Amino acid sequence: MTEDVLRVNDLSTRFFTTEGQVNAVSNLDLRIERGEIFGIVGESGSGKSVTARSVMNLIESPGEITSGEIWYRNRDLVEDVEGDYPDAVDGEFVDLLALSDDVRRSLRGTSFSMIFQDPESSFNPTLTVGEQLAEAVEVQRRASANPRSTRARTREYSLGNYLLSTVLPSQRYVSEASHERAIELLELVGIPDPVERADEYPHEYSGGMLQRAMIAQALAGEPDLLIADEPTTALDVTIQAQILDLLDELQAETGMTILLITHNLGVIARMCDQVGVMYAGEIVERGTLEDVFDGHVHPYTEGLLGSVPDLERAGGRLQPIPGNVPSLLDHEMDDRCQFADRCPKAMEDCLEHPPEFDAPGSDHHEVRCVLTETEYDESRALPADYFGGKERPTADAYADPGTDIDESTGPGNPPRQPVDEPGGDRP
Amino acid sequence: MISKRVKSNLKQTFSESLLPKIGLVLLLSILFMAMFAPVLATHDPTRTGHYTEEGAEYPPLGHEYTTQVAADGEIGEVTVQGSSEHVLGTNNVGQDVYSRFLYGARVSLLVGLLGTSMAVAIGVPVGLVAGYYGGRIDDGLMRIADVMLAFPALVLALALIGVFGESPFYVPDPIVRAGLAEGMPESIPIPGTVTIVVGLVTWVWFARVARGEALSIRNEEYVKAARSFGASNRTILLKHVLPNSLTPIIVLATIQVAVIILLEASLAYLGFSGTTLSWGYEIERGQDVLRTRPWVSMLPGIGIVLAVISVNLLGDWLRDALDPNIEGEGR
Amino acid sequence: MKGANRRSIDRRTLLKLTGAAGAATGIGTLAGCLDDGNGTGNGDDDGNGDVNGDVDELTITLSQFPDTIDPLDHITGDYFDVYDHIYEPLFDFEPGEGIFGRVVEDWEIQEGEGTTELSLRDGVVFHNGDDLTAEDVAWTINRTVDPEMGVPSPIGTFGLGSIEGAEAVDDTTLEVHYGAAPGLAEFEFGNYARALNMEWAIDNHDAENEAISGADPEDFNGTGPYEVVDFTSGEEIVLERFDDYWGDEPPFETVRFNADGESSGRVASLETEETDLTINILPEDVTTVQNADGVEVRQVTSFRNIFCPMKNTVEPFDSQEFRQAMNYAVDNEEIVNTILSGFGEPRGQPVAPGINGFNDSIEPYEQDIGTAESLVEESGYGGVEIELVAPSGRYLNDADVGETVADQINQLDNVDCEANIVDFGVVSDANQAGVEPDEYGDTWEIPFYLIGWGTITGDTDYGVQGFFTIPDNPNRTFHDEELSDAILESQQIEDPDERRVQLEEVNQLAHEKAPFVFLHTQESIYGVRDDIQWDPREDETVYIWEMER
Amino acid sequence: MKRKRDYQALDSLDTVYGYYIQMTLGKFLVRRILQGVFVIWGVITIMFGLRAVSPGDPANLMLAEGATQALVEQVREEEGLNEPIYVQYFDYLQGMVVGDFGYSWQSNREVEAMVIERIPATIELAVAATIVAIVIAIPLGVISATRRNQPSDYGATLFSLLGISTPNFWLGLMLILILGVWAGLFPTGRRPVGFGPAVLTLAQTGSPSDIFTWLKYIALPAITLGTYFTALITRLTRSGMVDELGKPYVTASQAKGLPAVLVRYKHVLRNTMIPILTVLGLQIGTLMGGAVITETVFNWPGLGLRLIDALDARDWPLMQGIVVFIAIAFVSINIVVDALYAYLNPQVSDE
Repeated sequence: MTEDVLRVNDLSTRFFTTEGQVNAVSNLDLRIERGEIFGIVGESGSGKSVTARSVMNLIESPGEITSGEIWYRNRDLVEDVEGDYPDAVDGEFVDLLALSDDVRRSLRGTSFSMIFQDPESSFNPTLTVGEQLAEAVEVQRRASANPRSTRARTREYSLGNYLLSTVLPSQRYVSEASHERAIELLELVGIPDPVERADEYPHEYSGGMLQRAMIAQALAGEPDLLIADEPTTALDVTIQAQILDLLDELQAETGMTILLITHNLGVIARMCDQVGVMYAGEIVERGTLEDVFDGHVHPYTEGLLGSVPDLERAGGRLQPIPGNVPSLLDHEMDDRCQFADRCPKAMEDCLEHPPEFDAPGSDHHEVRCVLTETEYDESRALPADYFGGKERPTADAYADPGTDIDESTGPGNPPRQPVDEPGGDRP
Repeated sequence: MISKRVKSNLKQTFSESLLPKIGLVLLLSILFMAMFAPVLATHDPTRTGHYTEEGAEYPPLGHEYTTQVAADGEIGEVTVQGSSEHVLGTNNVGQDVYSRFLYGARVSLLVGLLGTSMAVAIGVPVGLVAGYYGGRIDDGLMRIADVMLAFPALVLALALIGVFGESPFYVPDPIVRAGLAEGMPESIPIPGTVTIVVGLVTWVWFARVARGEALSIRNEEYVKAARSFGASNRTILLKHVLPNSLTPIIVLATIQVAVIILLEASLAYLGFSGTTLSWGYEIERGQDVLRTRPWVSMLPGIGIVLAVISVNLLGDWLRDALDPNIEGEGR
Repeated sequence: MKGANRRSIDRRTLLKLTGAAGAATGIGTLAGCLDDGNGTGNGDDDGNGDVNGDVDELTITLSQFPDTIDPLDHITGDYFDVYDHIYEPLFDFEPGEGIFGRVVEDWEIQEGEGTTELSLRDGVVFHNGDDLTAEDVAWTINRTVDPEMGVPSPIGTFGLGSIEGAEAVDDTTLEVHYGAAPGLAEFEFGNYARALNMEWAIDNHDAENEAISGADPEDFNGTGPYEVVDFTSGEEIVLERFDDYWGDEPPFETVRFNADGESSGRVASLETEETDLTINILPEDVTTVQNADGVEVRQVTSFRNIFCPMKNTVEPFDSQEFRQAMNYAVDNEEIVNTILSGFGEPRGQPVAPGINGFNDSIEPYEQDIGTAESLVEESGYGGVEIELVAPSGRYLNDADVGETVADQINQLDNVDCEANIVDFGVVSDANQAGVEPDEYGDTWEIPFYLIGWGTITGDTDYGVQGFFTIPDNPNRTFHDEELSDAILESQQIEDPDERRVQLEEVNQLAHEKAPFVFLHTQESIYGVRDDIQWDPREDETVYIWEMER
Repeated sequence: MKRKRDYQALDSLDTVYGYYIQMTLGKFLVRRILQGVFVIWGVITIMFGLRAVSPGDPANLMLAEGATQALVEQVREEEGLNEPIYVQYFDYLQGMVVGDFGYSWQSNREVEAMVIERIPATIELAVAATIVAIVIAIPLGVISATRRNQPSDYGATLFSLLGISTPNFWLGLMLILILGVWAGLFPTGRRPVGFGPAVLTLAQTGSPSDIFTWLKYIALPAITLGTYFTALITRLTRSGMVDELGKPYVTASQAKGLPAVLVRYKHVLRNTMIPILTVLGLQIGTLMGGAVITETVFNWPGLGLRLIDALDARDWPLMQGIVVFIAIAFVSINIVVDALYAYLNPQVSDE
């Protein structure tokens, strides 16, 4: 009975910054089945969040989706857009990238919704939590009131309406019913005293509570796909577990699909059915949880796993993999395996960009590494200093102190070459 | 205290954007103009009496205008032409508009720079001491600052000038002294009271910024460390607090130069300057003849706008480059 | 008290009068024609209704709006322009001709007694209906000259400087007492005597102790041909014909006064037909007026001289050669022709033509750089640096004149001169600071400044006494026994012809001793609707009853 | 260490509000009002001090120039000028407290009356200028921030750069020359009718002509005074919006499908305007300074023009009255702004 809810083909997202073109996501393929939890894991700056935002259509200038297709299965949507966008429809699927921004915007909240890493900054500090949840509910209510017109969903609310709403209570965007629903949602995610809490401001909530509220907000629209972008990173370990439990429960109850983005393998291990490992804007290995954890092929996956001492400890953080975080600047990228400069098993073959190989394990197990089909051969290994000054790690030496991985994420923050910070100067 | 990062930031923001380049070119041109005014000027800017044969002022070259003159109780009409001798015409007292434009730049820039220096000299020490020591000293300063803020700068300046009078002081002209120009005034008048007064009404901004910096720097680890080594407050203030507060002070100082140029012009316009060789005064003079001889007040106004724009552009650039914490371009 | 008062009094008159015709201060009071919501909408579209052919209304724009409503608490020309229509003068004064009866029908000098008897006309009534009595007039004169009574009046202290007091003899007769030659006293009360309603003023305004103040029409009560119907402080005053006026009906039913400190603003009002007559037009605005439809410029050489006093107790001005050199350095002719576009006459003595005692034979100093430079050398002050302080916005292009004078002096090889443009207040302080460093204030250190003086009584005494006499005159600007004695002598000469000759001598002496850099007599320039028949007066006063339409 | 600095406001919120954060709104306001009283006392004291050290004998100035020594003595006695300076100071302060600002030396009128009658004109001008600024600046700032690096953004940036760099007296003159004299569109000065009387006329007679007259006359002064603020608010709105748009909650709002209008105006603009509000509160002083100039250029009968008149005549009581009034206005407006800030920003007023 499983069916794909989302198919991403050959997706590339680029940022055109003053320093040059940043290839945040390159030729990415993805397939998410209804009702499953799909995890994407990778270091910071590997393009996880950009992938999520590409799906949500939240990429803003100077970013741009330069190629690819995002096929979304939704019969109602097919009916709605068939007339206007015949080319975008294929059976029960619609190619989101072929639709207008307005239509895509109308899918947010109702078809896709998203929860973010930092709940405290993801709420508007000057509006009550209840108000913000109610807004999300209202989006859904209006959408279902006009199920057949995506246009009406987005265009009915104008600046004029907004200005009127500041004077006339009857013109307010958020209705009383939506407020009530917001309280129900708060209750659903386990917030005590939801009636009172709804009238409080974000800074009056604890981090864990806010993350619950954010989950409630994401659920308001009963979306087909919930994207959780590092949902627990900013939280305490104990709270992390609670939030994951909550997500788990909700998923079990509603059977919704979740795209979970994290750099925490413990989270992946605990939550996911399918996993994609991202590196430098590409998915380098994907498959079922077992494929990736037990039958992994890519040295990068191995590095990630090897750097987690104890998978059972969900709070354990990724230990750094030696070497520099790859630059995603187009002019600094070679057409090769992007991991080769940090790979202990890099060979001459790696100087060509590898395709996705079918790997052993489940049907879905695919790996972007020559090792899938070729054994490592030391005679063809690249010399240690092949990629310039810094010494490449050898197969058994992972300990390289002094390398720090930038923990910040976000599409607006393309990774830069680390700059020397002279002491004594304050940022 | 200019680190590599700051330098590269300066360079980067400068090369990325057109605006700081325009600002720099403008400012350099005005500085050049001001510096070499005696060489570039065609006439002594204070020399009166350049009138046409009919006794009328010259319009700019290529223009003509008609005016009335009285003789023996009869009013007659004369039409006069511009002359290449006075390309931008002459003003109400028959002075060369172009030459005065050049000299006006000197007064604007000098008052801007000296007034800002004065404000820095008062405001920064007061602010640093208040912020560093905190407590009553700080409370006292903040209350004084509140009082100062309740005066519109212009109004306070007017009141102060009312008290101190408007004495110009005369600065020898180095270019003329060096023999590079002939027939030009040996010294130029700088509105002395105005310079002091603009410093007195704007120091409070520097005090506030310096205080804010000192307040946060005093809690820095390296200050604590220095204190634990037994460094005196004085040493800490001079060696740690001051150098580390410089960035915002420099940015503020740049922007204040623009503010003070405008303030000086406003005071001169209202007739409180002490020198007539000021763009602001020239605009006031031109106001009487706005309808018939608009050129008298147009050019100095453009001068003020360009000078202020150039400083503002550079200020914006410095702010963006030195102080990436505050919002601006990029990010 | 006459003697002491009188002298310093003239000092004050001097300063007040300097303001009389000056184009107000740099930034004058606002003019407006606020129409208190009675719906006539006197906007820019229809002006004040004059344009609609309403020939019975006149609007006059002054350069300064009266800031006090007590008719005795000022000595400012613009104020007289308004208040003379409400509180009419007792006499008609004709420049160059003398005084003629008005409210006073007849007057007689009581020889040797320092007294003149005035007989009032019958049937003169105040706007509130009270009859005018001799007691009103006597009380008003006493209130004017007695600083203890009511408000210390500049008109009294200075305009009526030699008048000691007055008393009513009967209902229509009063005696005025004075302490100088009758001719001089006649000039004074002929110009400055007015009548207030004693009972009204005391009952309503405690006028024996305070200035009359307020902002309502009822706060005005005179015998003039117009009464006040609307008053907006600082903006507008509206007068209407007084029905019970004793004399001829004045030419307009309604008269509005407003003010604008900028000549260009006054001209704009004239152009847009918001006003019918405006005073103190600058030469550069003459073109605009001439080019506008339906309005024209009218001008007359005034009694106002512009000059630069040099205090001879301060170096280098203690040298007569140096002072003369300054006069030779300046080209009066050029200043008049360029800065004033011809609206003035070069002058070489303290007073203007038409003034009693004006000396026809004195020519202005001709510019002569060579003579000037050698005189400076003779004085021993070669290479000196001086500063000329000039006001802005008080006289016709005063700052420009000052700057030009300074520059012309600066052209001498052996003198450096800079102009410093200041507020009129600074100049007037300098002018009253006296010649002794410690005598009067601390601004005596401005020894060289530009100022103007309107000899509006038409007599040389008024133009020289305050500047040059020594005894009891701490405000003098020049300390010279010979000149002082010559003036004092003239004050006691009763025979008019003899006195005139002595005054001409005073002017000659002043020319030679060069206490001033003599500049010019300026013209009064008015902008007027061309259908108004009216000739401007030399004494700068505007009388509506002299107009016709 | 992240410290926000805003050099346009020259004062960041942390220095102004840092030490209030721990207080409740009530306490906060009480403290603010006490500070306001202190500030006004400071202004009064400074003005008194300036008058005391200013050259020239007050009695002389009071009497018009050149009064006799006897008269001067008399006035000195009457006015208490022979008292020790501290007695004079306390008398003066006492007068101020009971609302007695003294009498104008020039016109003998009560200073309060002379101040009050000029307030409407200045308020009309300030409000008109503010309306001009807000109506133009906020949309311009929003457009500029949301279309960054596009022609409309460059246009807005250029405009705001010119706006904050142009001296308003010159701008006023150029407007007079171009729109008034050459194009003949607007009158070049004066205020023939006030807003109040104009509305009264409308109410009584139904004729809007006075309102039109008023509009026509206030147009150029309002533009002149408003330009700097338009430019400033455009700048602040743009940079504030850019900053705010980069915040995660914006993405979150978008992600939940909120219409762009709501994201932009209900969320972002609202949060942008809260700090701008305090900046504008501090700029009231600049507004008053600008009003002095603008009223001078356009002969607009407001407080500023009266201040210049008082200054020219060195009419100290009037000068002091006007300056103190301006200070009171400044302080009150800032207290209101602070209260508004606390009200709009839940983080400030909370424990």
